[in-house]
Amino acid sequence: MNALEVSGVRKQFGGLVAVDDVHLQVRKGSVTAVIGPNGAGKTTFFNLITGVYQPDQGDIRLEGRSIVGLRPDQVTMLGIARTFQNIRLFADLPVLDNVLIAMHGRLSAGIPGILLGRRKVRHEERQALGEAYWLLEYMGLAPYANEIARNLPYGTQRRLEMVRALATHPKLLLLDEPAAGMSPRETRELTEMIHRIREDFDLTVVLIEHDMKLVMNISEHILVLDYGRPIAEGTPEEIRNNPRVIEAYLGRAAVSGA
Amino acid sequence: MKQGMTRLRTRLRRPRTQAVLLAAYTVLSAAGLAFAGPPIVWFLLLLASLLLLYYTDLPGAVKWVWAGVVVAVLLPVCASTGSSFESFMEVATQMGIYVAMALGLNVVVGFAGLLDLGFIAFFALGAYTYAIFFSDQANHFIPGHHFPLPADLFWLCLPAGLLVAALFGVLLGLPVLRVKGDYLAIVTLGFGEIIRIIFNNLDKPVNITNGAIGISSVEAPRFFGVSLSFPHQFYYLVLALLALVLYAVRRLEHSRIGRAWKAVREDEIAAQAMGVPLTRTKLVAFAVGASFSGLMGVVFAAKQAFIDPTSFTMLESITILVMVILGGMGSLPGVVVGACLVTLLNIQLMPELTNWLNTLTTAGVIQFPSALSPSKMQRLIFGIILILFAVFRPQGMIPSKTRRHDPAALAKLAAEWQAQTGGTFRAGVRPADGQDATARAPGHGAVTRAQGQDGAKEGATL
Amino acid sequence: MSFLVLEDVHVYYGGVHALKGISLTVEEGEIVTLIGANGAGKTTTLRAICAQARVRQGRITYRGRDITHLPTHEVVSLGIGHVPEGRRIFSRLTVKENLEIGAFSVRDRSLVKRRQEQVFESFPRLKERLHQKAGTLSGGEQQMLAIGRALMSEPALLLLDEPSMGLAPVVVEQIFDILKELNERGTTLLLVEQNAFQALSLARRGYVIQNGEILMTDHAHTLLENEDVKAAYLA
Amino acid sequence: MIPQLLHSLPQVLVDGVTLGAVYATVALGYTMVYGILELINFAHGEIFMSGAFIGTAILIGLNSAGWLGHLPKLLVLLLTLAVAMGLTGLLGMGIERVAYRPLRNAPRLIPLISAIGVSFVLQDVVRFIAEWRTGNYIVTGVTLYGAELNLGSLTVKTNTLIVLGAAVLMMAGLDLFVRRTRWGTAMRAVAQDKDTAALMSINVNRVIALTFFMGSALGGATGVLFAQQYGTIDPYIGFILGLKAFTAAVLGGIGNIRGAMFGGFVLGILEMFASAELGPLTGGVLGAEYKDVFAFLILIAVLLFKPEGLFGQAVKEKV
Amino acid sequence: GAGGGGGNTASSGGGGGGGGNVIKIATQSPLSGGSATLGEAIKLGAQLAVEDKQEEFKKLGFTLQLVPYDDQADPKKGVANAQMIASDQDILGVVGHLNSGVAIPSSEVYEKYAIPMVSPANTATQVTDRGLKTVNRICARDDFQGPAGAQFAVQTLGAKKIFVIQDKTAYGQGLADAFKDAAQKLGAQIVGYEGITVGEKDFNGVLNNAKAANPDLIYFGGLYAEGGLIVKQAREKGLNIPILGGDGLDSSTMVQIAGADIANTYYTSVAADVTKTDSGKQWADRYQQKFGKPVESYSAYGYDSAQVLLKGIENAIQANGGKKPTREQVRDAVRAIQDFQGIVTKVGFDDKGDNKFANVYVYKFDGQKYPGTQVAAMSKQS
Ligand SMILES: Nc1ncnc2c1ncn2[C@@H]1O[C@H](COP(=O)(O)OP(=O)(O)OP(=O)(O)O)[C@@H](O)[C@H]1O
Ligand SMILES: Nc1ncnc2c1ncn2[C@@H]1O[C@H](COP(=O)(O)OP(=O)(O)OP(=O)(O)O)[C@@H](O)[C@H]1O
Ligand SMILES: [Mg+2]
Ligand SMILES: [Mg+2]
Repeated sequence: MNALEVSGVRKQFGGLVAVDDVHLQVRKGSVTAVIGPNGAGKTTFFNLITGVYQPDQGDIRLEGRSIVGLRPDQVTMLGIARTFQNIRLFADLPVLDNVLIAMHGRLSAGIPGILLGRRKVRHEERQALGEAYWLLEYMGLAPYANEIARNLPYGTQRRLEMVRALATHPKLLLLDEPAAGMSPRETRELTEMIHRIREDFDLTVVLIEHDMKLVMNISEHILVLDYGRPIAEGTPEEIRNNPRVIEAYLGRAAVSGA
Repeated sequence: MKQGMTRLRTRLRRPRTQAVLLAAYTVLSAAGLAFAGPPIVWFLLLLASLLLLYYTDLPGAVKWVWAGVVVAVLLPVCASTGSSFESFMEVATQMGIYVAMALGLNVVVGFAGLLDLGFIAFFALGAYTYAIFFSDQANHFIPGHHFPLPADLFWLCLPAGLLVAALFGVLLGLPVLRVKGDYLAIVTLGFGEIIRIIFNNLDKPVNITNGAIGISSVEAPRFFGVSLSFPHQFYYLVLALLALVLYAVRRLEHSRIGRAWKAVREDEIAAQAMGVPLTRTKLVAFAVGASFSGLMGVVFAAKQAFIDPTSFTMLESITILVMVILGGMGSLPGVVVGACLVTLLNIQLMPELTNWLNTLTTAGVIQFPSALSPSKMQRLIFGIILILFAVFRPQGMIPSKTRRHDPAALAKLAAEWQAQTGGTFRAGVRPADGQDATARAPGHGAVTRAQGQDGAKEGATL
Repeated sequence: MSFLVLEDVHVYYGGVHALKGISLTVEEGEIVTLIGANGAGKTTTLRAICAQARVRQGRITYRGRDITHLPTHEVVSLGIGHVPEGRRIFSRLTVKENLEIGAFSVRDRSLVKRRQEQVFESFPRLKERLHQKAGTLSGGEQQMLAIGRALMSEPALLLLDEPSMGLAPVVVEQIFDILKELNERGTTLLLVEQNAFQALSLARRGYVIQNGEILMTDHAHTLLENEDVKAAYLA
Repeated sequence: MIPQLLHSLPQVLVDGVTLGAVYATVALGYTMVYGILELINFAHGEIFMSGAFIGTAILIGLNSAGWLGHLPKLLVLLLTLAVAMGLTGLLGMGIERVAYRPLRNAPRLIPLISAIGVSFVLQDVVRFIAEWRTGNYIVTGVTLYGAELNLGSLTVKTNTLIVLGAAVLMMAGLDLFVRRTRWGTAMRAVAQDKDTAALMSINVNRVIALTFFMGSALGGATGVLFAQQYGTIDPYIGFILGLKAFTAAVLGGIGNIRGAMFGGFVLGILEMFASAELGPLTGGVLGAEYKDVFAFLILIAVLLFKPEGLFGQAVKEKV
Repeated sequence: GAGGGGGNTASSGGGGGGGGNVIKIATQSPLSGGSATLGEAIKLGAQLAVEDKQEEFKKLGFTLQLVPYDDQADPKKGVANAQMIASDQDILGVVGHLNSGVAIPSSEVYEKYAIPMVSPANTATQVTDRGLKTVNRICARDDFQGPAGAQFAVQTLGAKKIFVIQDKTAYGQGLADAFKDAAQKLGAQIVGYEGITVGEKDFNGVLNNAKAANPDLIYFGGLYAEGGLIVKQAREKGLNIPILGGDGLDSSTMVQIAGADIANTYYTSVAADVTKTDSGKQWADRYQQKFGKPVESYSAYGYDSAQVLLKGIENAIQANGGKKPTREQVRDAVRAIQDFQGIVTKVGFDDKGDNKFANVYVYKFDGQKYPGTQVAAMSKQS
């Protein structure tokens, strides 16, 4: 079964069609990349999937269920988590709280329970703390648990975004330029990490990236957008050699370099 | 010399030493309040002991009990020897009322980041709830002569005021939360004014609030047969309610809901993406904040025995906001101190100061032209104090601190969690897998170590 | 006399000692690159030059003039352009207004027009988006705008903080071409890049910065060959 | 009822537009400062009030010196306006320097506190001065253009025309300035990102000072016109009026200059309409006392459908 | 002991103990904020009274002092101040307040500590209707002043269609309501009843409404700051009908604000024209000289209230054999006063604390001068 099926979505901003008739089938457990020139509509595509924007046309299905019309928090609860192109952490809160917040929807404590300090609530809270810290350990962020998020180095902040996304227990993880601002070495580590979390947590991953090394290494399937429209789709090999993609996006050097 | 200083400093850092010193200070100021004059100075010194208490390194529980003893026993008992007893109790009662309201507003502004300039409306709702039904006012629109309700029902009216305010918090929130940031400020300001104007005019077509004339002869509440009429009685009532409010805010702050408020404050879009429902979270903040205010409104009406709309002007909303910001947004001790300080300034220190200047003037020590008579300078002085505070203490008096978790305890919880779930949230993944994965983790000893322990523990559980 | 000199520059963020005595020189007409891991202090170095981070100790001279304690706008008007990290375009202004602001110190309207045309030559995409609010541009378009905006003042020294971040490979290539061209026309460049390979290929000299200190400095091609550098930054 | 309503409508409109012009020009000051510092400058109402007092003081001074009769009225008015604008402009700059600039990197709401402090201080200082000079803080000034024109059933004070004319001129001038000049664009850039604006060789402090100067001068000028229109002023006029003007700014879309103007006029007319017609329309159940409720309800309704105000652009944050 | 009445703060006895031979009286009125002029006038009036009486008290062996409190027209401040007053055992009475909304809750405190209050300005009926032993006032109640105004409007001025405006405060509304009811009883038609907002300056809206209703008299319940502007703006609209108000308009500032438009404006007041008697004129001059500002009606009320209070204290001292009396004694002595001749009004309290002699005089502004000329007088008995 496909984890995600996007059929014919379109989004227009005023006169500008940012996403135009895009179809995509994402196989469960796969890593799919969406690439394309700047302004091609990749981020907008993610925003459509996560409910930040509503599509003007088309349908989006998560494991067969249509998620069009849902609010972002509802989409998240159904199992889609994301990171942002421009990091959006809760910058003034500690790292641990950043992760705990992502568990909000899975916890159930209500005001009466909290005020009365019910056993169930206390237990739930301990569990949440445990899981949050475990996730931080998992990503090597445990030493930062009490740090204020804004004081972390850039690359670390990106990793924290991933932890936060994982904490929502997603089925589908959307990563928007996870390697931006990372050194080649960090990018390599990131590649490994994506592989690992996909296996450990049984995830399906869709990512946007301009770092071709990362994209070609990691993805099984690539969708290329230009001016909102899909111009190519296929395996890394096919995409790398697609003249349209080379012209619009990769450039000569990338071909020779990669 | 220098060494002596450092030794002193390390000694001062020891909780035991701190406790002894603080106890000495507290006893001294309490004794001063009881036996020496002028009482106001000692009263302030005794209150200051609570501030010192906050800065000691004593364990949390000890601090709470200590503070409880000071405010519930020491302060009233020592003040009761002087003639100003009830006056202090009145001031302290009003302080308590404002502290509770400031704590409520802090939930809305400090935690959830929603600027509310009409907060006093909820206070008004609570106050009118009591005043209307515990005077003969309700007879004007409810047939039969059922009112005033028996004063023993006062304690029932407390939750009623709380609920009414919370309900209005939600009703207001529903439409209003569509707007953001400073637009919200003006909309809530408008709401506050609307409520006040309506209360000011609801004497026709049906006389519900008695309009601008206000509702007088409000029954004094009765509590287990004791009629409350003196400030010290209200002081204990307010103290008890305040303890409840503080408890509730503390609990909520570090819960799922408190975290959601802060998430919304920091970044709405990210909060939503993390599964936090925006509207519901904000509504809860509004309702919780409003409910404290409504609760205190009931007490206020009972204490004043008279209510009219002039007590609920926008200036009041702003005053409460000043308390929150001045104290330190989002910081409970800060808000408490801010509310106490502003109330003290307003109703105790400023009048005392101007009275003192006045005495000097009448005694001919200093001369003011009549236009500059000191009794008219309250606002000016208050204004200057606000500016100075803002400029020199921009984070608030006690800025909010983030709660630090002990990493060791966290690691233990994490281990427990792993033991229970197998270290992943997908069913069917082998624990060994998780362990393997972490061994490859980019960083680290800590992780591998924790993991190792988990493995052992897991073996045990299995 | 060197063009730009930093001597023992220290910068603190609150309690964090971010720069622990950075010294570096840039000669007129050079391309110099700063490389280093995340959080090493590259951005802070550039910010210190433009007086956006307070220098607590040390000295910065530009064309022989001490600029350590000048306010930002005066530093910049001496002919230093800065493409800040994270683009920082004015999102509520249109693309056109962003470019005009870039030429704030230029009073001659026709000159502004001409420079605008030059920018469009480098980045035709910007011309297409001329009247769009900059905040709604895509990430890459915003980066182009940030560079274009800095070029509007025709700076003698251009500080670039990760100009290739988030850009499509074609555009990255383009940008490096443009940087080269700029340099050939006489602009001195101080370039911070994660993409160390490309940066070192372009630059004449490079500095490796780590934990707020200069770890090593050498000719770019030497650094490219250096095993440590290769291992740490070139992957 | 309807004919009666129609009959009085023109007069209501004229009065509403006059009040609206005052709101609009004061709203401009809020909007400018808000636009640039994202700060609700609560002291702006008091700057308006100071302008009213300065203008009145000048006129009273000229009058008691016996010059008023000898100079052309228009000259006197322009002179008074110029002096009052200069002084309130400087006052605004001074306030910015003392109470806001030190707080530029402080948490967002802190300047609100110093703003409230400043407005208390200004209220009392003006009151002290007024009381000390005249023995009464409610001051009635000299009206230059007190004549009335009767146009059919309409009565219009000559001064009303002056208020309207001056308001429109000031607003148009400001709009042009902000849209068409380098400094205007600089203001908008500074409003968004001060650090980056500085990188564009913009002197941020100077731009902010200029903004305060202009906003405050406009407020001061409006104060003078207000004193002319209504004759009597006191140190507390700034508070209520400031609040209304701020509401108007929000109605139009805060930070947006044309929005502030439009919002001001709309609010003035709405209020005047409500206080004149609400009673008759509801058969006396609701009356003029509900005019603010009416105005705020409309504000809330507008914001519900257009949360960024009538003219504000929906700057949807790009994710 | 002093202050023991009803309170539980048993403390030093009267006479020689405690504060020794200092006697203080307090004023409570707004000294800052929008209605500070009025509050100030009360304070200054009381101050003058205290100074006048100082010698006399010295002879009795007491130092007399005035303690002014600023209630900021805020009930909470009023109550807190009242507690402070209660805790100062030397304070034997209060002159105040300006606002009924502050007087009512504050007097609940006075009652507990038996501190007599003499109000110069609170006209609301509930102030005394609650039957508190400590609460007295020398001014007229709304339900006397309002009807008196109505009688004058309908019977003397012959008004048939009346438009009522009030300022939506306890004072303005109380007065306007009382006027309205009485006028209707007298056969006049109320063609409009509107409220305005205190502190605003533009009342054109309400006046447009008034103009459309075509009345032959406007009644305004409120204070001069708004009243003056209403008169002025009404005239600008061509509404040249008589405008009538209550003692809130009884101020020189009213004339300043309205200027030449003041003609055909009337107000009712419980104060007789001070300047009509020689002693009154003298007093007014003294006041003017001392404080550098003209006498306001509230200054005279303030003066008279303080005088009444001091008279009560004197009586109590005598009854106590020359020793410092307790608050209860003063309270009862004040209430017992039956025919005190003040500077503007004669004072004698009935069992509720209302002034039996509170006459109502009607004044007309003749030209731009204050006070207006008295055109009618009505006594309570009528
Ligand atoms: N809210 C919006 N309003 C108007 N236009 C928008 C909005 N969001 C995106 N756009 C436009 O839609 C187009 C696609 O933007 P998008 O951010 O999806 O690009 P992208 O493919 O993610 O580019 P990049 O790789 O540079 O991040 C851009 O031209 C952008 O200007
Ligand atoms: N505003 C700030 N407050 C506190 N610490 C900061 C702040 N900005 C930067 N730092 C710290 O200063 C150090 C240097 O940061 P800087 O941004 O200069 O690094 P960088 O080399 O540019 O890294 P990157 O490659 O991630 O952009 C880092 O440790 C960072 O955490
Ligand atoms: Mg993107
Ligand atoms: Mg950087």
